[in-house]
Amino acid sequence: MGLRVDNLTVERGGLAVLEGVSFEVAAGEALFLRGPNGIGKTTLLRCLAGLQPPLAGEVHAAPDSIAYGAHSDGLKATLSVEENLSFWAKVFGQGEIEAALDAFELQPLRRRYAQALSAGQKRRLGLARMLVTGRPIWVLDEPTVSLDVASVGLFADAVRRHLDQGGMAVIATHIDLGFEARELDVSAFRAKPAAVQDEFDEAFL
Amino acid sequence: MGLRVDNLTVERGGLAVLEGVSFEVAAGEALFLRGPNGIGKTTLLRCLAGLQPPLAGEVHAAPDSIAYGAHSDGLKATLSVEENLSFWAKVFGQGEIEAALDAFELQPLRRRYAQALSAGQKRRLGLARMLVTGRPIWVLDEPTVSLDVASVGLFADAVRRHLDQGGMAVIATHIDLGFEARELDVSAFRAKPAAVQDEFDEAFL
Amino acid sequence: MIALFWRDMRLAMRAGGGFGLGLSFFLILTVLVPFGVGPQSEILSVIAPGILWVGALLACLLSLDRIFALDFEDGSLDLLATAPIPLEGVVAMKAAAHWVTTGLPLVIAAPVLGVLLHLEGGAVRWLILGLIIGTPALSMIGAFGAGLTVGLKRGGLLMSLLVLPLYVPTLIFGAEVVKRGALGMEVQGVILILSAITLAVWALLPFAAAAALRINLR
Amino acid sequence: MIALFWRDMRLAMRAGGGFGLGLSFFLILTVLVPFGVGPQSEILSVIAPGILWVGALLACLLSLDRIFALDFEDGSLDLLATAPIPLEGVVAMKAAAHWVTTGLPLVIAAPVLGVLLHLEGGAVRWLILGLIIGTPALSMIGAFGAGLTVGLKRGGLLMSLLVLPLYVPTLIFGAEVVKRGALGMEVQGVILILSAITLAVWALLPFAAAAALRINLR
Amino acid sequence: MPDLGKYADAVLSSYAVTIVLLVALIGHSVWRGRRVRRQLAEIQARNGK
Amino acid sequence: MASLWQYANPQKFLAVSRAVLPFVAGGAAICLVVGLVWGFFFTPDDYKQGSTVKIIYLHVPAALMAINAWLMMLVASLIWLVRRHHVSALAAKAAAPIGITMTVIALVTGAIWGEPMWGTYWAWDPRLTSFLILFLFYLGYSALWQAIESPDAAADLTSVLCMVGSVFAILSRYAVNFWNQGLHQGASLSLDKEENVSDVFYLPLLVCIAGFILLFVALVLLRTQTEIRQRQLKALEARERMA
Ligand code: HEM
Ligand SMILES: Nc1ncnc2c1ncn2[C@@H]1O[C@H](COP(=O)(O)OP(=O)(O)OP(=O)(O)O)[C@@H](O)[C@H]1O
Ligand SMILES: Nc1ncnc2c1ncn2[C@@H]1O[C@H](COP(=O)(O)OP(=O)(O)OP(=O)(O)O)[C@@H](O)[C@H]1O
Ligand SMILES: [Mg+2]
Ligand SMILES: [Mg+2]
Repeated sequence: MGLRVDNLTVERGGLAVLEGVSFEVAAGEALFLRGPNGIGKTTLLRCLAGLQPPLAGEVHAAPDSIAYGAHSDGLKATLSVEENLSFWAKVFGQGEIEAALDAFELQPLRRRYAQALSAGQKRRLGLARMLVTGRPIWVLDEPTVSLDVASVGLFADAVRRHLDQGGMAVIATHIDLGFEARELDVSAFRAKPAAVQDEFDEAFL
Repeated sequence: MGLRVDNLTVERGGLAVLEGVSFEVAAGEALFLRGPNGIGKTTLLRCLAGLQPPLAGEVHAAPDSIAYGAHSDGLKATLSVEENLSFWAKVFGQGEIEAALDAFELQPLRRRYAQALSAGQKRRLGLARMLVTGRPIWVLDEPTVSLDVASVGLFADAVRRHLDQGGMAVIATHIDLGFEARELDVSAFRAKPAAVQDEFDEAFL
Repeated sequence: MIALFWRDMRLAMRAGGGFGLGLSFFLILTVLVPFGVGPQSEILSVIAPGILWVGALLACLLSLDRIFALDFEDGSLDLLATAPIPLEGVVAMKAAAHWVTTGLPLVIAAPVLGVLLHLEGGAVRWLILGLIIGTPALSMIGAFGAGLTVGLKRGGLLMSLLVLPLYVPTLIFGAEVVKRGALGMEVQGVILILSAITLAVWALLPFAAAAALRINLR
Repeated sequence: MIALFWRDMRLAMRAGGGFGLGLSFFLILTVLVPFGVGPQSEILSVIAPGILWVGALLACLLSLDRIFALDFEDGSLDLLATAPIPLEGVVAMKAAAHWVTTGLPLVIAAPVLGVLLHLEGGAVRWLILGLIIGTPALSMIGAFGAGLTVGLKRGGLLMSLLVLPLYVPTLIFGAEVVKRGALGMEVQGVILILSAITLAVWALLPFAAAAALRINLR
Repeated sequence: MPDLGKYADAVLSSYAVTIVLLVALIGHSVWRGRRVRRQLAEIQARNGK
Repeated sequence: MASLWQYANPQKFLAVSRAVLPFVAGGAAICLVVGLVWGFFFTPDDYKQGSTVKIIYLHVPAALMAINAWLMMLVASLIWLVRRHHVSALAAKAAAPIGITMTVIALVTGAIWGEPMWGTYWAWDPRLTSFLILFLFYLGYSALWQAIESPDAAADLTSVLCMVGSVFAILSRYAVNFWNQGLHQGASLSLDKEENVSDVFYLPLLVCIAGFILLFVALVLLRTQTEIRQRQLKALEARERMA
């Protein structure tokens, strides 16, 4: 089963930012979300991940099938790379972290505390987390921030392998990720300024 | 007067990461620092900014001439864009924030709280801060993270204007910034593993 | 879920000390009170149960405000909320880890602190019993308060404000146990009430706290 | 530098409350103590000065631990350290802003709280005077402790451990002022000592705190 | 054994506590010293020094 | 002319301290055994305090060393801050646990002594109270050492804390005196012969004090060696990781 978004309206700070967003992602497919700063990509992704309810419309996906990777990596500075990763593996009921460490070349850093990583190394660890979730749909917000070219390559490989295994990915990005996928420019869905936020306010307007 | 770095050795976590770094930046010039993740760009920039002492070598620059822009923007979530910016303007003894707001198209957001900005808008505010420091040497760590193409353009314009007025910039980046400048790949200066951290350990090793 | 408990424990330890810090905080508080109040042992022994209980409460406050805040700031909380464990479980585990690092040390240190405040020998037993039963409630109530204030920068003081009134029943019955114990009165009833409070708090507040967290994440 | 003071003040207000929070914290503490200790007014009036002073101290702790930590986490501290104001000035301004939001409200609320704890009428005057003179020292000592622990996650409890012993002299002399005032004894000497402590602390500790901050930023 | 009279408990327990604490301190110092020395020897051997 | 500072070189320090340590440790053992056996078995009971005087052979040396250990840490911290000799920072770190143990011994033996003498384990006597405060300072000092990753930053910060703490410790002592007058014994080792305890107790006490001092020195040497090696170990490990 894939991911289908029907006529979604999402709000931030009490204002609709995107409305009427519809798209579909089938197994083995990736979708890039494009659009200028502040258009509402992060908001849309948070809504897909279930962190905030949509104002209207629906997200169709199997329950517990979405893994979310945010702007911030959720790393604990005083835990080692290994500990950080295996914590998330346990939370998601997976045993194995070696494959994830290998995929992002974190083996040499595995005993390092997260606070002793460089920006790009932190990001790699944040991305390795996706591999230990064991979930089919990845929802990623600007995943390659701070990554050098080689690491972007590692990321592209990881996504490609995930797709080959029937996984899906929805990725918001401004820059080139080193692989091809369908693109969706969300500026097309920008909410009209008149859009009202809920029935309560509607009663006034 | 420009910026000259002589044979600098910088350490992180008690280990030399880069050694023998030398370069010079003249008025009106920019320098891009390149190098893979974890090579030591951030460490080098922090040392230039005076936040950590070098293990060896020297940084020659006029006192109080360097403005540092870090990975994180140092924004206060509960202050508005305007308040954040004019705080830094006052700290650096400048009165005027309009030019900076204009340069990064922040005028429409000026009364917004920083916590209600998108990632790219936050970043733009972080960069606008450089304009209100009034300092000639900008030391920037991956300034265009999260920025869309249009905003990268704004940034490039701002740097170009700064250089035209005799300013300088040292910028660590992995991606294209939309303008040309001399590049320095710091991987050439990677510290040899045998490099000792300080005289104390030297006594043993 | 157990993984979460151990992670929190490990984080508490890493920050340097873990149990040790909790212990030292109580020690310091018990030392400070006589400085303010004066050294007369008659007065000290009267106020000892109350002071020790207020100390337990404050130690909770000092440590709990960051329990969700740190996870919120570094983004872990978003990720936990999308993980396949119920948010209620997250709250319960975090409260449990908090109790082990804050409430438990107090229970252990209570006899020594009792001596410093000239608590009568017989009352120490009741102090310990009361603390074992009552402090888990403090941790859970604190977790609820922390959940309510998690999005706010500098939520610390506001949280104290919300949480302290909720602590009142536990405090009253907890101190009452010691007082009655010291006077040789019947304590069973009070202990039952105290246990009931703790059980009810652990049964219900995780849901409230999780709801608060969900709203704050939105 | 003044800009920094106002920024900190504004941040304190924005977080919801500012002065109000400080006030309510004391209010709640003063309410809790009788719950723990019991309602007898003779005992309360004896311990009142001590409790109010200990409350001042704890309010400092609850609020100060984040003063540098927040700025550290969001990167402002790096930027402040490279700004053209001396780090000593930054420390002093932050401590000043902290005093205004935490110490000052206590001074204002003291008369009311004194009544709640049955403090004798004559002693209130001395309580206020002592607090005005003494609490600035608490803010500055706290800033020093916060500077020492700024790099550490969950530095809160460790900070209490470092700071509370440093509070001892201020606490003792501060409570002594009230006690002597209540008994009609001579207080001038004690007040002089208290002022000397505060002045010395403000003259010297900014340097120590700035040094600690520089080391932690390294 | 001298006659300690009614204070035997006090005197003996002070001696006991002191000796236990001192032995613990000395034991810990020696144990940790040995351990670190051993680890150092290992790592130096590994690095061929 | 060799200066004293050459011992700040870790290798030099290791060599010298290794040579000296057995003698110091042996001296400590002899003094402690002689002093304690003498004191415990061969001194009479005090007419007032009964057999509890025997506690003095533990209590007083421990109390003295608790204070002196802090003084030593203060001096070592100053040396570190001024001349940045790593050995001295590490010596301060090494001394802290010893100081804590001594403080605990003084507190516990004092408390046990207090029960028969004053009828209570604890009283808020100024001497006792300032000792408790000293204990808190020790706790904070070691907690700070443990909480910080980078060794140099830890040395710097703990040194600053030690200096500020010392000033406040003295201030507290003064404040505490002001606050309450005590039950505790006056100084018995003063030069004024009138006040001193009688010779029967005095001589074994001196031997015990010597034993505690030597023990302290031996432990500081041993633990400083360990700290130096630990530091060396860390450096090598880090280098291995880099390679
Ligand atoms: C927990 C409680 C106690 C603590 C922390 C404590 C602490 C100290 C300290 C710091 C000294 C000072 C050493 C010096 O300045 O020369 C000392 C000495 C002494 N203490 Fe205690 N003490 C305690 C209880 C007692 C008790 C209960 C007694 C006996 C009744 C006692 C008897 C003495 C004597 C006889 C000395 C030697 C006085 C001298 O040589 O200066 N102490 N104690
Ligand atoms: N509390 C709020 N009140 C009003 N507007 C808000 C609030 N929070 C966010 N916004 C606005 O909502 C819009 C959507 O933000 P979002 O973070 O989703 O953008 P984005 O597409 O992810 O941008 P970026 O590429 O910069 O990350 C932005 O214009 C932002 O300014
Ligand atoms: N406490 C520490 N102990 C050991 N190594 C550390 C510590 N802190 C950082 N490092 C290492 O120092 C190196 C330099 O880090 P730095 O942040 O300067 O890299 P960078 O070039 O900025 O990388 P990026 O492009 O990822 O931002 C990294 O390899 C990092 O892992
Ligand atoms: Mg975004
Ligand atoms: Mg970097």
